[in-house]
Amino acid sequence: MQRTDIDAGLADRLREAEHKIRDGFIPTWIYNDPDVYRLERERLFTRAWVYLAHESELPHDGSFVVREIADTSVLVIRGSDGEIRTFLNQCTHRGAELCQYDRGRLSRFRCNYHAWQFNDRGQLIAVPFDKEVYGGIDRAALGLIPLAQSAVRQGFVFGCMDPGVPGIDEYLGDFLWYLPYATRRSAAGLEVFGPPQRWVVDADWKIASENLIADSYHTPFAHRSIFDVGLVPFSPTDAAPGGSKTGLHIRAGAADLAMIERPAGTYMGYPPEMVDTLRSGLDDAQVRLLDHGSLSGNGTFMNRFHVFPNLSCLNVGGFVDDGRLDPYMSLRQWRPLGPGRMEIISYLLVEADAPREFKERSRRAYLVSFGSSGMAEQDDMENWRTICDAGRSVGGGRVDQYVRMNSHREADLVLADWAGPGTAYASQYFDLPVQGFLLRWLSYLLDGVNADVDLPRRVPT
Amino acid sequence: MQRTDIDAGLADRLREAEHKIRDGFIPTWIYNDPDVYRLERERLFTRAWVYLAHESELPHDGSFVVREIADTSVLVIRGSDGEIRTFLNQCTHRGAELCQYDRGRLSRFRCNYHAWQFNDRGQLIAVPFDKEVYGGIDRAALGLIPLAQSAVRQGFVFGCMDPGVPGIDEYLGDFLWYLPYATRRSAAGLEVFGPPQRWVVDADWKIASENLIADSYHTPFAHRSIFDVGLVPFSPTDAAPGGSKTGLHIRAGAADLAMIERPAGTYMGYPPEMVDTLRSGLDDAQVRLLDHGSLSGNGTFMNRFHVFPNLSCLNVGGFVDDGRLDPYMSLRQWRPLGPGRMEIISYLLVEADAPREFKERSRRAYLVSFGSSGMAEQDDMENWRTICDAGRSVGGGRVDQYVRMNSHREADLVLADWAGPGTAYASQYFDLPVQGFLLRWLSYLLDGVNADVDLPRRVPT
Amino acid sequence: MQRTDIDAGLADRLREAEHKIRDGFIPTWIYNDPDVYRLERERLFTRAWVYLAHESELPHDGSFVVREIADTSVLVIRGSDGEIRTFLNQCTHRGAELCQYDRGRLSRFRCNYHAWQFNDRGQLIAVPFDKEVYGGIDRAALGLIPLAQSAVRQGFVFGCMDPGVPGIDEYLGDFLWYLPYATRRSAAGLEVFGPPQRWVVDADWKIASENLIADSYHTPFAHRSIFDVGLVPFSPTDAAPGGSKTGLHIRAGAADLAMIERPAGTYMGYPPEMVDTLRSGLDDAQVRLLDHGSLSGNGTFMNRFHVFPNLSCLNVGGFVDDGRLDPYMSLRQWRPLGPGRMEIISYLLVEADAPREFKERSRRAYLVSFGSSGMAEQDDMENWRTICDAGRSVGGGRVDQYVRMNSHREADLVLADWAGPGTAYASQYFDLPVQGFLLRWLSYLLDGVNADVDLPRRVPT
Amino acid sequence: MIPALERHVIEEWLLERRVTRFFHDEAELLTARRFREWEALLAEDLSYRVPVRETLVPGQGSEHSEEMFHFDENRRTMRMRIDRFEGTAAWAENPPSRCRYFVSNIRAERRPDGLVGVRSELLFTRLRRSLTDYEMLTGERHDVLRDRGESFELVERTVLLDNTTLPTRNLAFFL
Amino acid sequence: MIPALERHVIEEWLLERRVTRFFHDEAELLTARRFREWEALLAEDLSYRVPVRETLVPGQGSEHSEEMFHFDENRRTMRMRIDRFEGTAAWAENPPSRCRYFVSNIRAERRPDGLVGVRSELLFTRLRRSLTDYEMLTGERHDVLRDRGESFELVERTVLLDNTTLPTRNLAFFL
Amino acid sequence: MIPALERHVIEEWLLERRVTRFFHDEAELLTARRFREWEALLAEDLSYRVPVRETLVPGQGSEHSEEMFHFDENRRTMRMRIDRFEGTAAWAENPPSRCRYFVSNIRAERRPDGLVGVRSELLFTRLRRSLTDYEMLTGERHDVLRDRGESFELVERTVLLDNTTLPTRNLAFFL
Ligand code: FES
Ligand code: FES
Ligand code: FES
Ligand SMILES: [Fe+3]
Ligand SMILES: [Fe+3]
Ligand SMILES: [Fe+3]
Repeated sequence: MQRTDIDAGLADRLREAEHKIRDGFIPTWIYNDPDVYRLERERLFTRAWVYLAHESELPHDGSFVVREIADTSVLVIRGSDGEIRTFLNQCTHRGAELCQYDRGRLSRFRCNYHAWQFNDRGQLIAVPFDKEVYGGIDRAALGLIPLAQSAVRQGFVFGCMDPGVPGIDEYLGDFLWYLPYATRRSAAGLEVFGPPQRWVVDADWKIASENLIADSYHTPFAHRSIFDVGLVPFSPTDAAPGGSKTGLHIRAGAADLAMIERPAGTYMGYPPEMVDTLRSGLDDAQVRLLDHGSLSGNGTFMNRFHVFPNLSCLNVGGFVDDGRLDPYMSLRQWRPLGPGRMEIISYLLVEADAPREFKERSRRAYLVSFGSSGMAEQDDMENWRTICDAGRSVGGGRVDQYVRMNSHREADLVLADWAGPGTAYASQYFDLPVQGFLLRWLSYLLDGVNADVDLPRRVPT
Repeated sequence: MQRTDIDAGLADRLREAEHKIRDGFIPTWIYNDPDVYRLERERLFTRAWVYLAHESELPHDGSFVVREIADTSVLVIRGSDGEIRTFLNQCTHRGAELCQYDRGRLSRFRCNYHAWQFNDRGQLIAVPFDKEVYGGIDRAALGLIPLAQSAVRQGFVFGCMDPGVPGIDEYLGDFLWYLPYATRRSAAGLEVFGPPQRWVVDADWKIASENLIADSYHTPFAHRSIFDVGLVPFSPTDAAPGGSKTGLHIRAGAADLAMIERPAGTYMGYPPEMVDTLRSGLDDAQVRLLDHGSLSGNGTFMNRFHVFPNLSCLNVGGFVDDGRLDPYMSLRQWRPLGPGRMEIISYLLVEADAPREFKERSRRAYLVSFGSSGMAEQDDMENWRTICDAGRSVGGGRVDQYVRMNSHREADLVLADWAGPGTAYASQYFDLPVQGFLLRWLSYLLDGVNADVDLPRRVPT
Repeated sequence: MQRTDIDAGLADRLREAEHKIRDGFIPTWIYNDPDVYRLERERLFTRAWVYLAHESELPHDGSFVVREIADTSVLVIRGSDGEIRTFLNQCTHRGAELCQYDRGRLSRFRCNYHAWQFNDRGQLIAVPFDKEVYGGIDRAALGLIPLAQSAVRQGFVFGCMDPGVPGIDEYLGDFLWYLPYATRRSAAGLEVFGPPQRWVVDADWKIASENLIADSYHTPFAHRSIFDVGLVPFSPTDAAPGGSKTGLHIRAGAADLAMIERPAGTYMGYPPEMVDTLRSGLDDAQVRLLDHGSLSGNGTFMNRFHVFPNLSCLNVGGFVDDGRLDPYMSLRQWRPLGPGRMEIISYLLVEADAPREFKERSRRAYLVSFGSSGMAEQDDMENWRTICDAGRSVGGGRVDQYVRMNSHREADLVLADWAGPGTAYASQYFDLPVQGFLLRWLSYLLDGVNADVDLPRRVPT
Repeated sequence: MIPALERHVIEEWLLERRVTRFFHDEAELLTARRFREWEALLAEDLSYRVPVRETLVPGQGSEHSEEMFHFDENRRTMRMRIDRFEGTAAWAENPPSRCRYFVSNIRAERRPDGLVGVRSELLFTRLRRSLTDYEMLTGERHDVLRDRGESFELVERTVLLDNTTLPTRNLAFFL
Repeated sequence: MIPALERHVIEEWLLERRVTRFFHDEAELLTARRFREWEALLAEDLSYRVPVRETLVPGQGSEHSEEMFHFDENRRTMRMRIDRFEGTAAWAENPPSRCRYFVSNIRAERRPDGLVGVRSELLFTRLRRSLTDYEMLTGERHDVLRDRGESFELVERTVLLDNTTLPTRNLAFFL
Repeated sequence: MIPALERHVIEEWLLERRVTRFFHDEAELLTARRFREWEALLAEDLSYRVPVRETLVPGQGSEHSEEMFHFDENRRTMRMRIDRFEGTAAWAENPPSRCRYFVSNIRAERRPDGLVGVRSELLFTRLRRSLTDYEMLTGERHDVLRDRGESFELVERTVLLDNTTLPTRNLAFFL
């Protein structure tokens, strides 16, 4: 896809930002800048693979959801042939919006303006007065416009507007090896439980992503209130450096992921059957990691992951009722709406064949903790918002943030003999993943597609 | 007037758009783009002739209305000498707004800031402490600033901010020959009935203009509901290609107009006296067209016209009460407010000397059909809005709309022996006028003033 | 501080504006233009000295207020050592806002995100897990970021973000000689009475500043209603050219100030003791001016002043109750929020050791006259707003305002034998100070810092 | 013990209470787009008007036009509009907007002709699809009701808006 | 048959009903800019206050200032303000804004001193000219009324706003 | 003289009056963030729900989800939330927002099971700090109250919002 120009002044500002980020500083203006947003729209979200939907949302022929890649409306639909396709949600005649609903099931879509009709495979099937006014239109050329690429992996539907970038497997890369920890606890796989919550915040999608990528540091402080009220299954000590919750960080393909230690015989409240099902679907190396992968040799639990650019997943549990730990898994997308502004789309994922009661308990634990009303999420919103607010100001935008956590012993953190793919680190308390995220982000803005992102070199603080 | 610069990237985008439009495609981004809006403000609305008011709104000395050309406030006023003048609505001292009202009658305007006073001819007539602080100011130089040009034609008041462009007669050109069909049904001419309705829509003024210029195609589909409830005086067949409602399209001067066939002895519900009055005011060629101009040799009725850039008129009727067809005529201006945003200003025009009852019936038929609450207008708003919404998005903006309707037999449609001025076409189902409109629009944005707009060359689809 | 670029087209527009302003015309677009606002943020408010607070607002150790320089949040705080400091209100870790309150008293500030803590002197005093994750952070380097410069003069706290510009004394210059007329009526100096009123107006900060700098002309007309209701202590004749209220204008350092004539034995309703206190704190030249400085040899009263860029002060009185004249002094800051938009922050200043009843009477007189609900202020808002509204429009922005009041006898107005510093003029009815203000403003936008601003040369009208 | 309440106090109160209930029920029908049920509340001799508002010179007439309206409906045109909404081709409201009617400051009084005059304040909000910006209208309703014993019917409604240019993309609803 | 209503229930209800009516009538006067009639509702010993609000550290005092106000009026300054509005030179409101007062959650109670304390919620909207963006204020009114039998007079009004910085270009109206 | 009022008219009226008062008092507690006192109004068997809304194809089910909610609380989770607000680490609301509840169109009726069903309209506004843009939500409350004689307790609340995507940065308040 064509790209708009970038003027010299802006390129200089971004290059300067790159140097700073490599050195352990982030200029605050990048979180709220109209030029940055423009480039993100035009160079990043048009060329990266972006999460669109989960296949469980599309159970039947004609099942569809309408989702957005940045500001572009996309129709995701299962055709009568059972295949899931993705299209621009726009009539090919004069460009009117084709589908006005968030979700539903339709076998044909009739444009409200001149009544052209398209079927659930995107084919143009009716053009009024075709013979009389078009002399027989070229219907094949005027079907709905598919995204350049789309793919389903372990239930997740991704799309990409650029035909020239590598495919989804190359994009996700080593992360595909880890994803089963989230998706294979049930034979039927995961399902989205109900519609996503959605809300709008004056904060940038990058700051939210960074938080989910590698901000173990904020948990015991920003979220102290949920420890106080007895919601979380950790002690502040667990969440401190060296604690069981902060053991492993892995960089794998387009993703970062965090593993926590789990005491033998526990699995964040998931029932033993699920762990058995999971184990039976893994290969030997994956099982080893599951059962003995922690630094101390205990088992592990994949607590969260983030897929570049804007998809995060959180898998944890809460004590809501009667002393039982109820696990929940929330997928969330940080959709940019403008400079320093995003829509959060937060899904609950549950094991599809779990009993209804399990799902409802999971829902309650999730709602109390995360999502629009979640007690932890509430506090994050305010922190992210004020950072982005400062980023817009002439003085605050020039402030360099400090991201040199553990950069003085970065090399020591790498686990040399890590059995899985990607690179594993012996702590979640370090800023390197945030730097890596931003360098990858810059590689899109400064032109290269998925260019090799060198890890930053640092000097000790 | 001076023009701001246009950078190379933008010029390239517009040139590319021009090529596409000539070829039968419209890139959707032109309907919602900040750069386009900027150029429209600075290069188009400053140099085109723009409709401002109807002289019936200014019955007396000192009668005034305040209207806008794009975002510029204009005072239209009848002076004590009976002449209608147009001024920037701005005090020449420190630039405060002079008149805060939409409409009224005042013989002098006193600025609220320092009490300079101007009369109804725009002359500066009082400056407090003039001698003491200005030593006798040059009042002649500091009268209200008139628009560079203004003119009244058949009751319509137009203004133009550019002194260097050709006058109104050259601008409207051949259209002046057709305008009497709308204005001469009554000896007293037309009058505006009551104030205009005004409302704001997130849609571009161009898409609305195109709809009124040449979108017969949408009528039977987008507006099916008003056929269903028995409001319109056509059958779907009349509105189909080749139907009586879709006979003739004429391009004449700065305007496009559509003629429909009328059965002998009918005139869209207007009483026979009005047709007689009309006929008596026309020359022979005009009468021939009125009585036998349709493709089948029947009479014609001018159903709508559009004057570049943003004035549309619709003349039709509705069955509202007791089986009688009540005609109405609505003038509407699509005023740009920003990228993808406009104010619609919709007037009802009636024959000035018609009985009150005729006017009130006309009003009811109009209100039910068009205007802010009109059943047809409601649907257009949504279609236009979604097109412009897509135009703003990074994916949707790149979609090329398809405007090749009947371009495969464009030459055949031209009526070679048309008796009137301009060019007549044997159908209203074709996209050529939309292409012509956009090429004229581009000629302003790309610099030339009223440059000869070549009709697009096409290849068959 | 670094400055963003300014393109050639914009520089040309500003240079053209400069020529016009020197010649006695102001192009209206400067009051509502996105490029101008951008330069004001980046080149002016980062380099000028800007008012922040009054020391009476910071009575104790740890007393703080949060204020803004343009859009940058600044924490003004009295440290435990008694010193007043100014800092960016932003955590040095990831840039979250540090203090969320307008005012209060705190000895330490704990960031909500990761709990770094700073004391009331801006020092970083706590970093959780410092040893574990930073290996002992460089706390000295990561304290709160102070403004490059800040200073307190006669109770007023100013700050400046640019380390390279001259200090406050050079900036305020000759104005410091006049400031005591406002600040020394009481041994204890001035105090701010209660919090400021704040409100948001769609008007530019420059037009408001110009009004307070030198618009005696609008008083009898825009504010006629407050004469009508008997509020003001002047007659329209006093306010006319040559009247006692309009005697002297002085340009001194970064300020303009206006002196009015006071009949012997009166001082705008301030009690005689205060005048005595004032007199005892002045040097001989200052006393002479106080007692005999008016053109007629009567005493003077400093009625208003404006400090570049956006601080105005108004000192006057009103008849509110029982025929007594109650004086009040209002300091107001015009804080830019965006093109053609500002926040007004209006303070009441009173003599700190005056009796409570004096302060409350002063408050009532102030509230009825100025501030958010003030009867005079109400009218100014509308005038300023409409000027800025016109400035944004394509036609209205091109209108040149007329600022040649008394430019035909400018030389005559200068008081050659003026005893005080700065330049004194024998009238307040002239536009030269407005021209001077705008030329100084342009000198920042066009690069020079506090460049010598030549007074404009004019030709007679 | 009950203090002496005068008859007219009780009657006024009862009337106002019934009218208030009528308005709240009406608002529910409009919000729920139960237009056929709403139609049943309209009198045969209905006059339903929303005049266009202009900003005029004080003293030069009412800002609410007596010539031009946003709505000027009788029973028959109301039926047409409702037929349209109940039909399958009212694209403008598919999917429907979410309209909400905050009716307050209700004051009713029985007129000499037996009809009931009501004045109330209306705050109207509308949201469409996933938009976060409300379309909002404010104004006052001047209504005339006919007392049908069990309920009322709406004989006359004039809505005087504060808005000159409407911030609503269309008026595909009733006020 | 009428259930046994206690005297105080009836009295409370009657009071609240009268107060509600008073507030609705008052809102009408303010909306219609009938300031002289509104002035007639003000007691001679009126105190009318709208304190400035700040965002303060919890526990460090009330956010509503007791030192500075947007309005701090007595009967005499109110008259000055109304004189101005009724005069010919109040340019700020020429043409007048359209102000609307949505008064809800009204709760009245007779105080031991015979005066009536009322607490209500206020949603205030204002539109000017052809603007489409509302100026909006929200807050609560704490009023004290003196019962004059036929009607009330306003002795004390304190409006506690939610707004710290006001989104209104001026306060050329009353709350 | 008192006209004959039927018993059920009086009872309905008394009920509605008490319910209205309850709602206004409740709104005051929420606005003032007196959460502990508010908690005392909640029944042990409380169900408090705010379903997620979607834009769906007409005829394909309710837009208000029965699967996913913004709130789906019982008495115990409510207590957790209130504990948090009353604790010292609820940064999201420090300083607190200014929330305001305009409850209108209140209609109550006693159900056969003795509980009281109430339907009302809610306009919710929220301002934070020095912002001038309101966060606003609209919708309807469907409540079930248990009559405790002196007062009520809230057994069930379902808030049906007009909003699909929420314009509020978080839901650090109750509706
Ligand atoms: S825009 Fe869809 S059919 Fe014309
Ligand atoms: S701006 Fe009009 S008289 Fe000064
Ligand atoms: S941002 Fe302040 S402690 Fe991290
Ligand atoms: Fe968090
Ligand atoms: Fe149409
Ligand atoms: Fe003034």
